[in-house]
Amino acid sequence: MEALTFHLEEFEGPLDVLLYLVSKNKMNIYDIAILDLIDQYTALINSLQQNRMEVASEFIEMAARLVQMKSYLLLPRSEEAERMKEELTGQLIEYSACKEIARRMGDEAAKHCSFVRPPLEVELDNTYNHTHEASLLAQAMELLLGRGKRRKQPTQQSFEPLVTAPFVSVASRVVHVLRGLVTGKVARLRALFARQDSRSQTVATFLAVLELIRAGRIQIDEEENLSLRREKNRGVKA
Amino acid sequence: MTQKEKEYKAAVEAILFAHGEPIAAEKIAEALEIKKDQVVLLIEQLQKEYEKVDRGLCILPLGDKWQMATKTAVQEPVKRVLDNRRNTPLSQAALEVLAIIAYNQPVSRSFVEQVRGVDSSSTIAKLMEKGLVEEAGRLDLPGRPISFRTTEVFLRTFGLATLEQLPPLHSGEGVQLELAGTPNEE
Amino acid sequence: MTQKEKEYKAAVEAILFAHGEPIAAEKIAEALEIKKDQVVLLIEQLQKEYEKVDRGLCILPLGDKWQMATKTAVQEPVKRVLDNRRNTPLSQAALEVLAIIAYNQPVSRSFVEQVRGVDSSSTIAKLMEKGLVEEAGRLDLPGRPISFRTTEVFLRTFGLATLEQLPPLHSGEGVQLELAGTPNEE
Repeated sequence: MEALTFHLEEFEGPLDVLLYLVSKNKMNIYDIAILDLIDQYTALINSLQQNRMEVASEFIEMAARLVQMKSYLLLPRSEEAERMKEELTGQLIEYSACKEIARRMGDEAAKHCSFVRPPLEVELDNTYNHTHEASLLAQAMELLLGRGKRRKQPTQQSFEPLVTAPFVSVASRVVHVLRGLVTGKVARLRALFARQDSRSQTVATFLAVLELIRAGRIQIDEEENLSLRREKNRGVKA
Repeated sequence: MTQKEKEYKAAVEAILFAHGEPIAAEKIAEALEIKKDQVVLLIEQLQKEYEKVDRGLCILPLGDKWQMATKTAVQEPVKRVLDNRRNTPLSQAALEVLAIIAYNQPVSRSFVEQVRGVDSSSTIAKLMEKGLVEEAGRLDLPGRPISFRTTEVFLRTFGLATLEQLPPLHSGEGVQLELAGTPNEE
Repeated sequence: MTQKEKEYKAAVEAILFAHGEPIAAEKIAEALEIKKDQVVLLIEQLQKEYEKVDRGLCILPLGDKWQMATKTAVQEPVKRVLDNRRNTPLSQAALEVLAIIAYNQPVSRSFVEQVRGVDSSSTIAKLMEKGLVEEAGRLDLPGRPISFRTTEVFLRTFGLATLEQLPPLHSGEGVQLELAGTPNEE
């Protein structure tokens, strides 16, 4: 490991470092030698820390995630390990696509260079000349404070821009979970998962449930019954 | 006119356009690495072309400098368009910022950004340009940040006689409670 | 071309110049009290004339708006005249965030961070400051996060007329492999 020539600042975060390792080892990004990758990454972070280098929390967080993944990977046939590997691979593929697009966009930007000018300065009155209901203000404020009429259920359409990403996003599963609960189609945790679901969907659904519980929007009891939480219970400690 | 001369002419036009403010021929000559006299010749050529009725621009001599501008013949429609700029209705972002300032004034920019969770400086700038918001001195807080408040135009826009007439927030006291602990509360 | 048409053409040119920022054909039509189609025709005529080598300007289509700008061909001399500070190229981080927003808009900050695996709030703030990205209302998601979208400045910066012209995401297999390139080898 060329620890001495390695500068984290040259990378855009832990995913960038992982991609670097993938390419340096000539791994196939669709079929990563995951244990090797984990070992190299954690060794790298360790060596940097031993040299008393400042390592941003994101890199350490990733190291922790990888160590956890490794512990699962060492178990025989761990579904959790498969899931984590799948998720990380998905992230890496997505991020590498992002990098490629960013690079191409940078090239385009370098080719196109035009200058514009600010609007002509004339003695002009820019004063706003519309009138509005004052209630608009109260509405805006209450929306901001998380109250008022915001409890309109999200629609599937509002998520389309999010779910065009190649992997199942947590956001889309948030809607799915909320929808299921509101329409009564889902009452138990198990009802959210099915064998035929793709791994990334399963992972996303699970994360969505965690996210919703953390945000206090849903609750789950010992019987695995899921329910929406009433408004009043929320925001008390806000 | 040679190809090279045409390119110089194009560059002179572009420089006059992009520079905006009056610019000396020397400065243009420097950028093009040609003689000042040649620049003046090119400008005069441009001026001649711009004289045609179907052109809307002109190049004004101002002392020993030059500036691209609109012809007086077209000033009416130009004014109408610029005047219409103020007619763009408030965006959702603008309404949010306005509401935060209205209900909490005087507030600093960072207070607004904390409530909204996003950089709001350009939105505040636009509201100031529209005369809906103004500076209200500095707050007695670390860094002495500039504070903002709403204006009379704001009151007029929302049909209010005084700030007391702002519609009460549903949650009443709850709101103040939630906002407590934010940096604006001295 | 009638005298009247010539005057309209001159006015359109002057308006594009004076407005500076991108402007919709409807706005110009309103100010001139003519049809939008006629405005578009006049703009296209101007565009054609501007194509000549001895002209330094162009009229860029940006989404459903138009903006007068300098031609790429004359960028070097213009750069030399203008203060070049604001023209620092975009950083790797900025490009990544832009790519994610461009292809998924409107998106929340947390979506961007999910893809990049790293905090991106300061990069987004910088992009907003440069006018490449703007707020696009709040998403109907828990927490109602603010969403972001690209602007006309974005289109201009990348030489695009519309978002549809963004390069396709998957230009063929194998791309991903090459691009896992290393920053230090560049």
